[in-house]
Amino acid sequence: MKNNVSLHTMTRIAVFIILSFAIYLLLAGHNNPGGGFIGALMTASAVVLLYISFDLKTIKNVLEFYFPYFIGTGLIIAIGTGISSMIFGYPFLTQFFTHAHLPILGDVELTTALVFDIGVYIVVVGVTLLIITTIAEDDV
Amino acid sequence: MLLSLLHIAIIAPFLFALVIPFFYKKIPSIHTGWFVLILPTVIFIYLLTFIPTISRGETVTQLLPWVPSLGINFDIHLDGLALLFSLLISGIGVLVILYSIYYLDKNKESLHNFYFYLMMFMGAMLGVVLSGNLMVLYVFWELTSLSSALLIGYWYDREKSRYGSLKSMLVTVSGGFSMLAGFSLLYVITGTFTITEIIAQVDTVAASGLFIPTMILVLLGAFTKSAQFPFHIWLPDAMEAPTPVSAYLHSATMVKAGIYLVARLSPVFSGSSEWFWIVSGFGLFTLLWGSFNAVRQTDLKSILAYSTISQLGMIMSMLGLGSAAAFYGYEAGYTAATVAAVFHLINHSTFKGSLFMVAGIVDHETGTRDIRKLGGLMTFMPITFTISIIGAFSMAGIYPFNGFLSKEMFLESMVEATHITSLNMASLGFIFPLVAWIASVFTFIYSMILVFKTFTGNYQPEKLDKKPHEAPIGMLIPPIILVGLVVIFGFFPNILAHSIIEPAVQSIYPYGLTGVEHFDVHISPWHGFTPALFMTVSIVAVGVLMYLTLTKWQKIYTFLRLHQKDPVNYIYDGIVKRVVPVAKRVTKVPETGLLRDYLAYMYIFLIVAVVFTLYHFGGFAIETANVAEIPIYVWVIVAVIAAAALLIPFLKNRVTAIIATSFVGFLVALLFVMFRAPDLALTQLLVETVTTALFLLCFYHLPELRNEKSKPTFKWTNVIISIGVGVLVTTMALSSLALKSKKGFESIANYFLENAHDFAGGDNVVNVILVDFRGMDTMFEILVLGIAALGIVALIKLKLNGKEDINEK
Amino acid sequence: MSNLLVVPFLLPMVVGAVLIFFAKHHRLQRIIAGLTGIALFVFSIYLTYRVYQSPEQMIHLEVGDWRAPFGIVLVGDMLSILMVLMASFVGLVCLFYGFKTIHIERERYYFYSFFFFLLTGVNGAFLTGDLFNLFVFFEVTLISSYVLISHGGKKFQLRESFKYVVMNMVASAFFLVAVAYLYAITGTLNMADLGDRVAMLDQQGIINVIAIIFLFVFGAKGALFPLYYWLPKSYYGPPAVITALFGALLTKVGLYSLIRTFTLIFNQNPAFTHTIILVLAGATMIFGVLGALSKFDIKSIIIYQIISQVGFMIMGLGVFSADAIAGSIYYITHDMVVKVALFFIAGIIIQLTGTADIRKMGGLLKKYPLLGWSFFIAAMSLVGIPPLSGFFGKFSLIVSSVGEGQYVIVGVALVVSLLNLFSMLRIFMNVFWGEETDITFALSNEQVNGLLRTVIPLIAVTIALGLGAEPAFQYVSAAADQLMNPTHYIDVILP
Amino acid sequence: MEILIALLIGVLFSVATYLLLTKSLLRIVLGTVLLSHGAHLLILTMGGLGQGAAPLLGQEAGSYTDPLPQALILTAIVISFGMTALLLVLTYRTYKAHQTDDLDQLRGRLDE
Repeated sequence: MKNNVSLHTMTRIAVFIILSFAIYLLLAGHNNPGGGFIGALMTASAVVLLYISFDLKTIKNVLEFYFPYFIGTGLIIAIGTGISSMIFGYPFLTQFFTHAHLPILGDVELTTALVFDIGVYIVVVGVTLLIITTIAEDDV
Repeated sequence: MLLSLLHIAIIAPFLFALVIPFFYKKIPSIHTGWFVLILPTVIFIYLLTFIPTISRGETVTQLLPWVPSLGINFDIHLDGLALLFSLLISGIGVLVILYSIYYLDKNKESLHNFYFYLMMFMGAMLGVVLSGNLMVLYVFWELTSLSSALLIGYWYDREKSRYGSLKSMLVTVSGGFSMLAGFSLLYVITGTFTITEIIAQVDTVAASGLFIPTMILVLLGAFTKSAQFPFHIWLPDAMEAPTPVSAYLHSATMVKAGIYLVARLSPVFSGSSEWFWIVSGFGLFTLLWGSFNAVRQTDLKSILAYSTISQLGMIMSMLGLGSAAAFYGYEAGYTAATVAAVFHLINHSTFKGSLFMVAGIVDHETGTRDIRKLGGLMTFMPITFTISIIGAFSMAGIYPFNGFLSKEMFLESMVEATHITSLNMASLGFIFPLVAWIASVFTFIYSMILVFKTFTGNYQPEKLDKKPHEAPIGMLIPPIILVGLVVIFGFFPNILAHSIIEPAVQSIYPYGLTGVEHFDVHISPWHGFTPALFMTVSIVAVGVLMYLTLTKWQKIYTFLRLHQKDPVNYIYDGIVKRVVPVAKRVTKVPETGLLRDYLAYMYIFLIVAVVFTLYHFGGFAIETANVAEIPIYVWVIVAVIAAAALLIPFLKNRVTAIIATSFVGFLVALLFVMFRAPDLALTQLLVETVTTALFLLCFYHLPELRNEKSKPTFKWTNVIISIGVGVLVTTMALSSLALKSKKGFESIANYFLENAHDFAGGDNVVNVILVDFRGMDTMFEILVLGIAALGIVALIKLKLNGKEDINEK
Repeated sequence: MSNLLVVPFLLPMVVGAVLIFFAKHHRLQRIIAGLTGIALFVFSIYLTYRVYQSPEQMIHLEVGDWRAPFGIVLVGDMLSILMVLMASFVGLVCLFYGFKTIHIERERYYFYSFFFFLLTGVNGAFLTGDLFNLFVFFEVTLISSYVLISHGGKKFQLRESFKYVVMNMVASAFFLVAVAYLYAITGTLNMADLGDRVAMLDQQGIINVIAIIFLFVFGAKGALFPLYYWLPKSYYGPPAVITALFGALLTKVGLYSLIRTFTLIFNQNPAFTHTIILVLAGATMIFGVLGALSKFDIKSIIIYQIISQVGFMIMGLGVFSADAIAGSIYYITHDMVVKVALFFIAGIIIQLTGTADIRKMGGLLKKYPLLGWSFFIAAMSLVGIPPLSGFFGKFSLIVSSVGEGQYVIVGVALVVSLLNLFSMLRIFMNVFWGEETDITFALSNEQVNGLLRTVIPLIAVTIALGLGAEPAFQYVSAAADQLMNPTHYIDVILP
Repeated sequence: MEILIALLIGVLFSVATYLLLTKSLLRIVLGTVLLSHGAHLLILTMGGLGQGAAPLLGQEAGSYTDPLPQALILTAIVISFGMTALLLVLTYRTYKAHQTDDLDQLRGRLDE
């Protein structure tokens, strides 16, 4: 499949679309269906698509990610939002939100819950990709 | 509360035990025993100072809370009985340690172990007799069992030592456990573990419906410890311990702990005929059994072991008989039995202690204890011979030694027993003097065997490992002191009467007297021509006759099949031997190693328990009132899911099976859509996709599914369990829903709907719950995922070999 | 409000996550892990002190600032905080034993992360006051245990881990089922609220069935008869330190949950539900000890002793009086210490001799007296010989059972204790006594002493818990009183 | 509606149990998957089905379905995803190590 140009082109477009959708799902999750977990699975499926259409090694060279670190990072971000509220004297995991008027974007809701959800997102992306690549790599 | 000196006297041996290894290692040139000797000497002298106080009829009480929440307090109650025992423990302790210094070679033996155990034992034993609290008594009681077992197993590379150690531990600890139950019952009845307070509530105890079980449980503890039939079997095997230990624990002190307990708790229980009969009955039978079996033994220490059993039975029977005083008043002759018991207890410690030491000397100097190999040692070991003749004659009850006096008193009280009119004694009373007489004859015989088979007759040098000669003086001093006491007590028994025996008897009969009264104990060798005297004379006559004709009638043991081992041993060995095979069989049946079986047990338990509960309480209900109109497409989806699911077990192709399962998953996602759960539907869809991919990745190389070759019963059991589980889940679901609509608690979910927007800033309530209201769930849910992923990495990449725990670092 | 309550599970979680980054630096991992273990233990002592001194003897935290019963609430009452303290202690000791025994390859594959994640789950399960959150922490605990039990991937391990995982997944599914039923009926998940609402129901039939399902779920995790069959073999697989950790903590989480739910929520029909528990307690004791007697493998014997002791631990719950539950709590505390000590010693023996078969050993006492006596003390404590901690546990259970008239279980407990004694003496007499065999010892004296350094503190604790039983009993009695007065708990959480 | 779904849940549990009781590794794993489907559906059903709109407040509907069971299920789904993935790999490794997928041959002996 290495030289299948049309497949590769298609894949690139598809991956782009899927990734955009995934980011949308992540950000919109607080008010509409979606959220960190769903967004992450979408993202992961985009990457898996890459793996399938190109081959594992090529992609690994391009995306030099070490997925276990994703898990650690995501967990720490998620915990971090919980701990940050403790620093200000609130109970663990108290979430805050505020509405801000930003140029261009207009009224934007900023929530600490989103940061938490990003933590979730990173973990789940890491987990999914780690699982799939580990299993796939194991020479049978 | 400060520790009193008496507390320190109990604790000191334990603390001292801890430094013994230090002496052993750092000062190897001096026998460790010399250091050890100091402590019991000090304790003995200290205890002697209490004699004036105690003989005035006073008691010493020292309180020290330990675990008051459980009613366990380290209270010390020193009265006549406790003083008598503690003097025996420390006094004989001194002699035994002195003896052991010569008995155990400092270069060959693990002395640190030996003295460690011995000190632990001494502290524990002092604790038993000085404790005023039943539970503390129990604590020390178990410690004596433990240290005894360790001492028996001192030479642990010998098979027989281990056997004896295990046996003593199992027998005495099982008695201890039942005693624990008995004490717990006493606690429940009286609300206290303090012995004096329990005695004060004797009426409450007697009125309790639990009186008999309590008594029996407590007595089991006493009987196992004091080697009463049929629990005596551990004692002969305990002779595997070094001889100083046998002299100390297994004749003079520890085995008397049971006697002590019976005496101590007599005030609580002795008002019942059951107590009278059980204590004296077991005592008498043990007396008979022990003396009868002692005669057939060929090992010096075995003879002494059975002799000890028999003598313990004798003391026990006297205590039982003495309890009749609770019925008949204290001034009558019944208390004589108790006086005799206490007196004999002292005497037994002196003569039996010396005899054990003699046995040790003989063993030490000749290399054997087998009387078939011994004989004619008199000329080589004249001092030892003298010691043994005094000890044995005292044991046989021959004038003028102390054994004669107490034996005489024993016989007298046995005769007196026939005069009791109640307690069924009118018809059965004759048993007491009869058994006493027979047993005394056998006692006489084995006492003679002990001396004369060893020291007279033919000297058989070819059967001995080394040439015998007299023991070193250090080894002789302790038995000489003991037989010295035998003689002194024989001639001047009344030096003990007021100082020791009287207060001890008073402790056994705390109600017998008003504050100023005293038991008037006078022990005299001459009572006139009483039945007891005639009995003694006839015992000696018949005894001599039977000793001389020993070979003629000894075959009776073979005939009775007593020649190999004590028949009770068959029971013990049978049980111990069978425990492991039975355990194996019981364990093997359910533990098939097959996952299906283990799951089946779980499910069957679940189904049975649930069905039973439902049956017991009722509660099944079904709510059909608000059955909503079910749209046709829901019907279709449900039908397809059910059909797909039911198909899966029949599929042979693995990929088809996986796809069918995913199909169910996707349809469940569709159901989520129907039930207005968009987040769920989305998640389920994505998860199902990834899972399917993983399934195919992992199972691509697995073999095809097979038709399982199982018996029909296996399959049908599975089917029944499966249906049962399904029915259970559905039934409970319907019942819960019915109860829900009936009770109508408001769900906490409404709070989320009301507050999500205003206080959490989100409109997707499900997401708000996930990241805010119940953010903790989510945080740890992703942790689960993280662990799973890392675990998969570890599973696939980390492949160690070999067995666990071995060759790892 | 007290954010202190999150530390016992958050600290190990953070450290576990951080250690992912240092997976290949085993030295650094050990340093971080060791320091964390110490910090966690010290903090737990402080926390226990705080709870004990607090006016309610209970502190709680409404996570996310959402009031109960709507948000998740963490509750540190006397029982849960004691469990946290013990878990931290056991965890600390296991860590140091692990440093010396765990294969370097295991360390490179996130051993310490999994270790701390397991502690996260365990401590979280002890502290949460929310039933569904308890499920989540259960799963954290379980998945860590799945990974640890198969960690290393040896053939035997894989085979038995599979069974372990499947059995536990079934139990977990039923956990969800039971939560679903309870939610349907009561509309709440907060345990205090559940206790409150269940008490208001007049129809107890369905609640009792749900109680039975919870008994099934927690009983499966806590290794009750007949739900324990996954345990003996699967615990045999991993190295001694993991088995020790599991033996001390995993079953305890199940038992803790049983005690919690059956005092707080399912306390309406004790005559029925708690009698069933009592029957299971007796059966668990018996079958556990028979299993121990059937084996000649030292590790197996001690594994079966886990099961046998579980029976004692829930005996108090079955008897259901304040004293009896105090006995159970004390027993659980004692068992954690002794079980770990026994597994460590077994691990040392196996490493030392290269075999686990007690018939092949002998005379070890001569060369390794400290090892032998450590084992002896731990074994006697397990059996219940005074004045060690095990005695006071058994004693208080027996006295309270007698007080409640439960004579049968007392009889069973005493007979089983005797069999326990037999099984432990069998080890001692075969391994440490007897004639010396021609086994070559694979460890140097320094190594043995190094390993023993982790055992000695445990032995010291079992002695101290025995001699100093009074403060311990004051504590557990207060904890049991708290459990027997669920209204107090409910009032604190739902003012 | 609830009754129908409750029956479906019963079927799912039955089939799952049956699969778990077989001796094939793959069937058992499939059984655990069906078991979790059943449990998730049960939670949803226990919250009540069919009344109101999806719990998205932006829709401003009159009533919403119970959001809490949905959140619980989401958590449960994610957890069971992790569990299933781990179990799959464990199964795969067990098969590779033992070269059999038959639990009859994975019993092990009593005296190990």
